[in-house]
Amino acid sequence: MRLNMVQALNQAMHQEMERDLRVVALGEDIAVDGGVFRLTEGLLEKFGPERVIDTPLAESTIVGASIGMAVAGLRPIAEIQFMGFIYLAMNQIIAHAARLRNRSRGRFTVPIVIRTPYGAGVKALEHHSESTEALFCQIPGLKVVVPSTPYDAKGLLIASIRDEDPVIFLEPTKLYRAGRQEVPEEPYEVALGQAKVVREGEGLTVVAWGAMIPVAQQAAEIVGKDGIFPEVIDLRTLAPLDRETVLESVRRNGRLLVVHEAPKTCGLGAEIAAFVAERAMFQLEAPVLRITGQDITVPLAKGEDYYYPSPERVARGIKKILES
Amino acid sequence: MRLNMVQALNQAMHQEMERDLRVVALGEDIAVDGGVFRLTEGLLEKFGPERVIDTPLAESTIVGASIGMAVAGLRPIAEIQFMGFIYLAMNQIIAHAARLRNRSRGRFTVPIVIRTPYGAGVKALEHHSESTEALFCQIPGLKVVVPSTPYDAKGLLIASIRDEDPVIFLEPTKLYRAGRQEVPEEPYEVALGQAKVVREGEGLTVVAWGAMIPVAQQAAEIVGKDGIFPEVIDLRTLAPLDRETVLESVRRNGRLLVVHEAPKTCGLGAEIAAFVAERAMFQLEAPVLRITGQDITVPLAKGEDYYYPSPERVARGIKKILES
Amino acid sequence: MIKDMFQVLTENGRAAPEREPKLPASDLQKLYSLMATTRAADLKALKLQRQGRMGTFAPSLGHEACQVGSAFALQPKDWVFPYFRDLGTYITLGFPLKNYYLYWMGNEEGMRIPADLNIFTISVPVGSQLPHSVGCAMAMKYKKEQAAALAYFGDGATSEGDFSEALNFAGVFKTPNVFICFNNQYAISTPVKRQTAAETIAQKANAYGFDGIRADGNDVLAMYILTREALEKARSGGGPTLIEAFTYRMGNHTTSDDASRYRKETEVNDWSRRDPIERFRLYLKDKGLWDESFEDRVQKEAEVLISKALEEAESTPPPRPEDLFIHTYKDMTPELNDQLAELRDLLKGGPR
Amino acid sequence: MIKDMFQVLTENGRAAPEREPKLPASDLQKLYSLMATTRAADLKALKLQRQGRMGTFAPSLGHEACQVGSAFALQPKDWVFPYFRDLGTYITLGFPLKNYYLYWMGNEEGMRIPADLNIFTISVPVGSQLPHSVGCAMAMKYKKEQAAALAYFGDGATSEGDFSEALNFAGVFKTPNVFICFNNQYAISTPVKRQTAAETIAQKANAYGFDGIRADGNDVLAMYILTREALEKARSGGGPTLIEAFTYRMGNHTTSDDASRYRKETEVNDWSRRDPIERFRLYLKDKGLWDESFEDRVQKEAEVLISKALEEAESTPPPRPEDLFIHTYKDMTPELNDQLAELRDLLKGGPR
Ligand SMILES: Cc1ncc(C[n+]2csc(CCOP(=O)(O)OP(=O)(O)O)c2C)c(N)n1
Ligand SMILES: Cc1ncc(C[n+]2csc(CCOP(=O)(O)OP(=O)(O)O)c2C)c(N)n1
Ligand SMILES: [Mg+2]
Ligand SMILES: [Mg+2]
Repeated sequence: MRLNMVQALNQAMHQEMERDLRVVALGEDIAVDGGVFRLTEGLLEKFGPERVIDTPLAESTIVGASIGMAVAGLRPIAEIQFMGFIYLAMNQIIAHAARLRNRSRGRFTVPIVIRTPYGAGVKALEHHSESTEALFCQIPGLKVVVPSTPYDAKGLLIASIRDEDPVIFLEPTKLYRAGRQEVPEEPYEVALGQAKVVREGEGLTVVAWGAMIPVAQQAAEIVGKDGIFPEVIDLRTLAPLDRETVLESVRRNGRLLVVHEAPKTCGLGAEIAAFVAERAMFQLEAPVLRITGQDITVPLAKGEDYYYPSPERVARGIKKILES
Repeated sequence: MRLNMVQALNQAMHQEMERDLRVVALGEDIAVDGGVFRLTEGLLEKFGPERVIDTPLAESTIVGASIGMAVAGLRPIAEIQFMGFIYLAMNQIIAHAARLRNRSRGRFTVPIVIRTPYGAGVKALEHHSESTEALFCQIPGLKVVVPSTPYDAKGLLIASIRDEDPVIFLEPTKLYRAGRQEVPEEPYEVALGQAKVVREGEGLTVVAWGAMIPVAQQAAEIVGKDGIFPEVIDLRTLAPLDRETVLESVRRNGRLLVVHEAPKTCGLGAEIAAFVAERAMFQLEAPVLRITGQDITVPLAKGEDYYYPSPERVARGIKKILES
Repeated sequence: MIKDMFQVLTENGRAAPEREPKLPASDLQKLYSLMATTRAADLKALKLQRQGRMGTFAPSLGHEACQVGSAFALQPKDWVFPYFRDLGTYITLGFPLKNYYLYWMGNEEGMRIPADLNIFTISVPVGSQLPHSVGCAMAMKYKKEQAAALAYFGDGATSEGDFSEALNFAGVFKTPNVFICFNNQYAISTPVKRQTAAETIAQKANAYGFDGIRADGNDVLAMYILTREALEKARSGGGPTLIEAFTYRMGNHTTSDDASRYRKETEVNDWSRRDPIERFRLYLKDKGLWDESFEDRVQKEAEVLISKALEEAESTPPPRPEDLFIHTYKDMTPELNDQLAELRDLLKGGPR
Repeated sequence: MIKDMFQVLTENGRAAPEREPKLPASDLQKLYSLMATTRAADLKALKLQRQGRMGTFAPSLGHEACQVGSAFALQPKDWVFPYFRDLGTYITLGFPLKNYYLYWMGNEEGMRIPADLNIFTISVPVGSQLPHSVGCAMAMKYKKEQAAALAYFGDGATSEGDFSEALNFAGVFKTPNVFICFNNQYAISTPVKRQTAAETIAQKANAYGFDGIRADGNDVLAMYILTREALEKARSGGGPTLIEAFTYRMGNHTTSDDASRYRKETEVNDWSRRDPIERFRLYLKDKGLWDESFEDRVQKEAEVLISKALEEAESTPPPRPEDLFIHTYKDMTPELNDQLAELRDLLKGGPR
């Protein structure tokens, strides 16, 4: 069936809840309303209010209660309504979700998924355009996942729900309804921790994720007119990082561009540039370049285009690397 | 006078509160008890309970109230009792302190200092050994400061209090009473945003901050026996980064080692490695190396030594870089 | 009947005489005009949003009395900490409607609050402005200013940790705070009985050692009186008060929401009989303070104000590249300068 | 007298007969022995800490009755969410004292809770375990288990947002939770009257729509009875209860603290007259259930337990390098493998 990302994610939740009675969903407006983006539509009707739970407005306790549920044997999918509000749950995420397995030497685990809409590009209100994935990528014990297609979205979410560790599942708002793709009806997993080459090429590797994948693809089209054929890698899982796939490509191509919409300084691009320079410096023919949002607060609608990496900007970056 | 870091910081607060009636201090146990590390000792007696405020146990509101005070014209110094509890205040820090100036296009500013003990190495309880500075370094609008000596501690804190922007002031617990140094009686500023070469050398640059400075210095002593004389740079301010001082040194020396106690992945070392590789790759004679804590939760006392970078480990890193 | 609810005006506009505030006729008419202007400006925004001239925003329909009535009790030195559904508050305090429109059109310039107004910026994270209001009140106390800090928020906000922490601070420090909760029965789709098992929002104040009181939030006079009293108490050292304004969100949560998914039309109809403006109009008419020509004048004035604001907002240029950078810190950092230069360079290179 | 405080035993050990729980003599003696063992194990830890054999920890002196009395009411299927001052709880539930010592000596191994005990790990961030207890209780309800979730915390914890959020959830979902606050008058140096302006902690429950009750926390029978009732109510669908155990922290906050900086000796002396063990001893003696030889036996058994636990803890090897890595995720990542290999390599290279 051809599904958009919202439908693919919704189907993944339906199927996992059907398969496994331990899976429950909770969050603000996810039950009766079906979620402000309709991600959880139909779950309440199918699985009832004990498994599909509209919570009071309290992010810290949405995550904290999920941890407690996990301890008691459930596998909760918690929704944070927008990534801009996840900071309220930061202590529960860092101090507990990420650490409980180690703290208890394996006695307690936290198989929860924290889903949240992520990223800019839709001219949204303040705090509705966050891409602070790097905050989570640096916390030992957390996994961070970002799909860029409906197919991957379904498979990654199913894999995340089945994973034994806490997963921050970031859903690019801009891609929710950006297009449809053939998505198998049956449940399937897209393994966590594995990047994917989404466009083969040579002479240059572009690493991106989420809504920057279509941007990188468009940039590749642009430079293709000049006979430049970059390889594009979709990380898909940001933590733990699939360093091998990136390194293999960079060793082959000698040049690397990282694209992300988060601000540049201390973004995940820094880690990618750092480990590539650490392990493949002598194969690099040019400095690693990062095309990213600037080190500013994501602007409101009227200024957003200045901030959001465009295909043209990425194309310029590609040419710049090739010139250096 | 020869002061340790606790005394130097205490003196800074005394002098700034004396100089400027707008400066107030608040936090848990800071008044009657003088702070769990005695940082704020004597302030209550001198400035009274309206300016030196024992608060209820509520990190989010300690920071949130500080923001409100700043809006009303005060300049609060908020203490978070340990960095491990700052995650509770993350929303107030990210969503408000960092963004208010931009949100209001300059109408409101947040001249607050959030002080907190930082770092491991003292065999402390869980959550009492955090070094998650990179969480803050990536947030536009925040400044992040870490002193490594009593002299700098006093000057940097005074500069932070006088600064017009929110400052996360991280105090290396391990250095609180690690030694005394001549500290001028009169108030003085150590400018924010300026790194300092604390040991001149050649052939290799070591960048570090906080409690890793003495470690780097000791490592330099060790390798000095083999005729290796690394240059050591103390960043002092982690955001905004003094890229120039680092680049100047690396361009001269051709090799760079970054040392931090935070986990490696997405630590500030990644950004340093990334911008150096971006801007000085062709002057680099070896890949940038990072000696850091591992990507694990900081261990409790019995396992801490495995985690905490030692002078010997740094010395090994230095030799490794010189060999590559 | 709603439990323990302070009311001056019944639903058909009759007043309990002993409760009526001693306000001059001009003030009563002013209250009406403020509410009517709020509604007109709100409906205009809704229209603009449908035309794509305004971004997503939270309509104030039904909240005119609790916004205007409470804000009318403020004095210039008092501070206000609004949330995202506070149009009537802004209008009452003389905040330029142009700014309000500008902000919801997606231009930060709208939140450059005029220097002579003690109004804080909108806080989007629910409840997060409450700690600010408490810090501000602590500062008022320290500076010995005869001023209070008033924070607005919804019923949903009472579930957030910041609500509890802030009110607890206010109780401990006996701050000059007034906390006004617009209990409009919903937080997006979540009805208040799923938000808290407490029978009233007002009773929550007890957990923090001060008074909570419930007002009819569709009764502009009730809101005015209770807020004025709470503000006076606050300014004179009596400590904080929590006011629950019992009201109803007549419109969708925001322009992106479809309330019919989670609530019945009969409920909405029920509440429309308690319309805050209608009720006050009957009261004024009884008093001889309202007639058709007054209504005409009010509507015309509102229209003029609104079209001027809209024109100004729409003719405001979008932010320049530097506008996004220069307010990150007091001074530009080298890195920001580089990034701005890069952006300018990019823009020179033609369309992005 | 303390406001509305449920008490069975007066300070000199007299019981109100109508309130006495119907416990067999052996259980009463067991309660005594648990309290005495708790105290002995606590004092031992203090001594060890002074000798450098134990890290910083939070003594339980004075909390024996509220810990033991409440924990004694638990059933094996119930879940417990402790905080960092809960020695008596652990001892009552049969948690190996070795683990307790090991943890405070700085070895995570101590928090590998035995698989047959439904005890959660210690939560160091104050109040952060309350949401866990609520989630656990929601799970119990969903799984239709006849079990409750009991969370412990201090008076200071009631100021944290997590307290309020969690209790609000519990109220809304009518969860099988029991929340026990050890109001020991201080949060480190902060007296409870600077922690909240509410007269009691118990009354805070009202903000969440369920019952709060205050117990004499130095009265083991009062604690037992109220906890048992609350647990039964929880398990049978009656919803949550907040119990305030009114008590006193007799020792320093932790071994790093010096309480004489912020509280008067007279106050401490006052409270020492209300010693929970002493009081219960008088009661048992009256009943003929306590004499010197019983005391001897209790102390000897405690000593044996303690020295065995200590020996086991001290002979537990420190963590191996891999112990720090293998519990980060279910499976080791390539990066962690590399880092572990690097560490091993480093260790081979001799002392670091
Ligand atoms: C911390 C946080 N979580 C979630 C949201 C998304 N959100 C925006 S408004 C809203 C409901 C607010 O309800 P209430 O406080 O009752 O105010 P009302 O909208 O009814 O006026 C939610 C959940 C938010 N803005 N902030
Ligand atoms: C979130 C958080 N903030 C600060 C601390 C530091 N701290 C440890 S115990 C404590 C006081 C706790 O007081 P209370 O809750 O009354 O428990 P008690 O220690 O009195 O048993 C504080 C402030 C912490 N552990 N967690
Ligand atoms: Mg509401
Ligand atoms: Mg206490």
